[in-house]
Amino acid sequence: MPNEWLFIGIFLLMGAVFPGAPILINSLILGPKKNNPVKNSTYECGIETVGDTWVQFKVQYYIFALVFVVFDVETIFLFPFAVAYNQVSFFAVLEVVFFILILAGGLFYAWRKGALEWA
Amino acid sequence: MVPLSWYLVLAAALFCVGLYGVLARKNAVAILMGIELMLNAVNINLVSFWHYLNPQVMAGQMFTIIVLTVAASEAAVGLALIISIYRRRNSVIAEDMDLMKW
Amino acid sequence: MDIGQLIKDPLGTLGGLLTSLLASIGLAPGAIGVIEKIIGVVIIASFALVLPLFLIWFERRVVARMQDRMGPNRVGPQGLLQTIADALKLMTKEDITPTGADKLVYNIAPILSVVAIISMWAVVPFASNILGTPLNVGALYIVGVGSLGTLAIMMGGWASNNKYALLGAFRTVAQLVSYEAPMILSLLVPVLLARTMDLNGIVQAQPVAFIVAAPIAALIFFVTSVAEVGRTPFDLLEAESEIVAGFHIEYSGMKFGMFFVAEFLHAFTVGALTAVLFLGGWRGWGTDQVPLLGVVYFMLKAFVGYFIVVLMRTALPRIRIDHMLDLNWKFLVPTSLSVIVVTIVVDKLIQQAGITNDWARSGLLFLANVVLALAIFGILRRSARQLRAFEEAEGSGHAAEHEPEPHGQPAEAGAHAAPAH
Amino acid sequence: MTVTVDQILFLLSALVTLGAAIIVVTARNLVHAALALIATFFGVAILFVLLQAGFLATVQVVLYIGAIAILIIFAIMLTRRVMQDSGPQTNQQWWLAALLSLALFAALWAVFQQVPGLQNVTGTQVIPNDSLQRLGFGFVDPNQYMLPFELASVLLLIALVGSIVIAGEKQ
Repeated sequence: MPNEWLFIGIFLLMGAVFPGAPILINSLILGPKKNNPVKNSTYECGIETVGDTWVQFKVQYYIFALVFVVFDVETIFLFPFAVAYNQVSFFAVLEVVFFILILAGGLFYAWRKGALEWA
Repeated sequence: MVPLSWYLVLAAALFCVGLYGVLARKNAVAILMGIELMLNAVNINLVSFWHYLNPQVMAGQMFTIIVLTVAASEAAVGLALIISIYRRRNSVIAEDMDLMKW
Repeated sequence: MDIGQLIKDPLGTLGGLLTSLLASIGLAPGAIGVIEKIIGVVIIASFALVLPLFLIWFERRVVARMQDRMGPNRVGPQGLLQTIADALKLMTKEDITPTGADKLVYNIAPILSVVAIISMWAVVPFASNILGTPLNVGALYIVGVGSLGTLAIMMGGWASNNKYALLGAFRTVAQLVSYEAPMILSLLVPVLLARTMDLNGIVQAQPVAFIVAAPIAALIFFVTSVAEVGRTPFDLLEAESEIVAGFHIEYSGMKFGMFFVAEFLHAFTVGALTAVLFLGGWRGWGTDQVPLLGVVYFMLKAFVGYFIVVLMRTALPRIRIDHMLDLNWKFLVPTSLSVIVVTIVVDKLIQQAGITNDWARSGLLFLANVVLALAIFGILRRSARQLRAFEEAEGSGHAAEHEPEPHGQPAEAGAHAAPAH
Repeated sequence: MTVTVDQILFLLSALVTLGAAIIVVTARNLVHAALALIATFFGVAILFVLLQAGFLATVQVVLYIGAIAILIIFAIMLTRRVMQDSGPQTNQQWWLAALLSLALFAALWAVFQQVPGLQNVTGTQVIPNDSLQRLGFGFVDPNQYMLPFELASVLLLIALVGSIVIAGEKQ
């Protein structure tokens, strides 16, 4: 396994230890532990919470995530191309422009269709 | 060194777990998650064959990226279908979607 | 040991010293490598975690000055120790877990949010030979660990079992996910110009800082990164007047503190990444002789970026959610797509024409950017005119039906939006 | 037989991947299943790193964890009451499904035993340093993968248009 990734792996592990330690010190050693049902109840504007934690979400949230996923995948294709940019021909550049234009068409369709409106 | 067969066995196991999820789960979203597991198993296979057999040819990685694209498209359309059905029939249970049955 | 050698290559010299020291104890070379990596990780990670202590003080002072106040000035010289006092206070607070919360997810979320930001520093080059690790996919790695932060917010909001938290988390994720699209696209431009994803390689490819060759991409990257942090004007996730505090409403004590630390560190990381990608990172006068100077240049550039983020926070009001999404999908994404198209075509033409001078190449790309910017302004002006004509024709009859404009409206966001039916 | 560091790392990440995958298909709470799915994706990313496909590992994190998992969680929240999931999450044929999966695994195992010399394939191949450049070049080279590359964009366009039509319809 390459060395750089070993470093990243150690970094992720240590990155979890560093913020974890103060949290543990706080909750196990220094912090007071005086629970009562009212303190532990979920926050509301002063009255008791009614019903379960379920809010009817707009389908809009999903649409935005969807358009994002499509553009994310597109960019994944472009990153290796950017690295290989020196070796590719002008024809290849036109191919990539075509690739981007097809997806820009998708964005334009979503826009016209009103899928990008919040309200 | 890790031999190729270890990766293949792992991918086979992951695929079977995903298959179980697809066949046994009631919730349509959970079925979709099972499909994602199966696609990941395929990706493990592709990348390990690339690594062990001929790393000079990038076909394995190339295929993996195409599989990722398909997975993303499939998740997008599949979940859109599930949301649409939920809004019409108020259910995400796969067995309830039986309009085409007679 | 030679002092000159130490100044020239501090990491290599000290590393070599350490290696020989550990080898003399009789450790295997593999174990030595791992130990050295752990030491490096601890140094970078603790630097990244101590930094917010200073940043929070700095930001409070700057914000206070902008608002004609004094800011914290009691604890220590100029109030420098204020943050440490605050941290100590947070340490002694009670740690409350709300009833019905999903314990495991609830506790992982604050840690994950810090991990996501700290891990970005693993690939940031401080100087030509002082950096965590030269990862050949560095730029994409930044995006990847950044998306872990989105996940942390989602987990925290869901696990709290609170309506406000869930609502805030959803808004946040919608915002972060939306702004990630133009961020990745604009990140592609420096990668294109440098032909590498390694951040140190990107810095080395900037004899002329990329902000000259790609000003639009730099601007988009900066704005979208600020939106990713969730700072004012993009602080819809916290929107205290609407959803109380958003996803971290149920968190107390150090767990809340960790979300706080993550936000401030992220704000500085935005400055650092902008410095690396567009401002030439550690490049500066005399870094060839004394690479250590690069750290100074890099930190200065990063601080300029951070200072602008702080000024934006004080000066701008919160943007409305539909404007925020319009700005993203109808302006930033199309613009960054066209920047990529222009950059790949023009840069290839420059390469085919055989122009190798850095300044000539940057100048030509700059010209292309100017032309693109003029075209975009033209389109914006035309659609703004159409919108005004549409509103005048429509608005005279039933003006009362129109939503009132929010005060301090972000003009550029709404102006070009196509009229909704 | 000595166990090398590589093998330990492989076994650990395989354990994470498979364990999380089993949680995905058995968890009663769908959000837990989605979070376990993310853990599976992460495990697969570690496996990609072990296979020296660093780019794919990063892509796995960016795309699967950063995008597809978020999409799935959104869909769960849109279609389901959040905190509790009542009743069994499996249908009546779950034992049949389990049997079938085990049978498939056994069959694959048997196939692996049949392949001669599979045990001896170890990573002796040299991984090229410029694999990223090769990949990027292959994408746009007409003699290599230009067609899949352009088809991918068409596929994405169709997925985008289709899901907007399906999900965005007014009730």
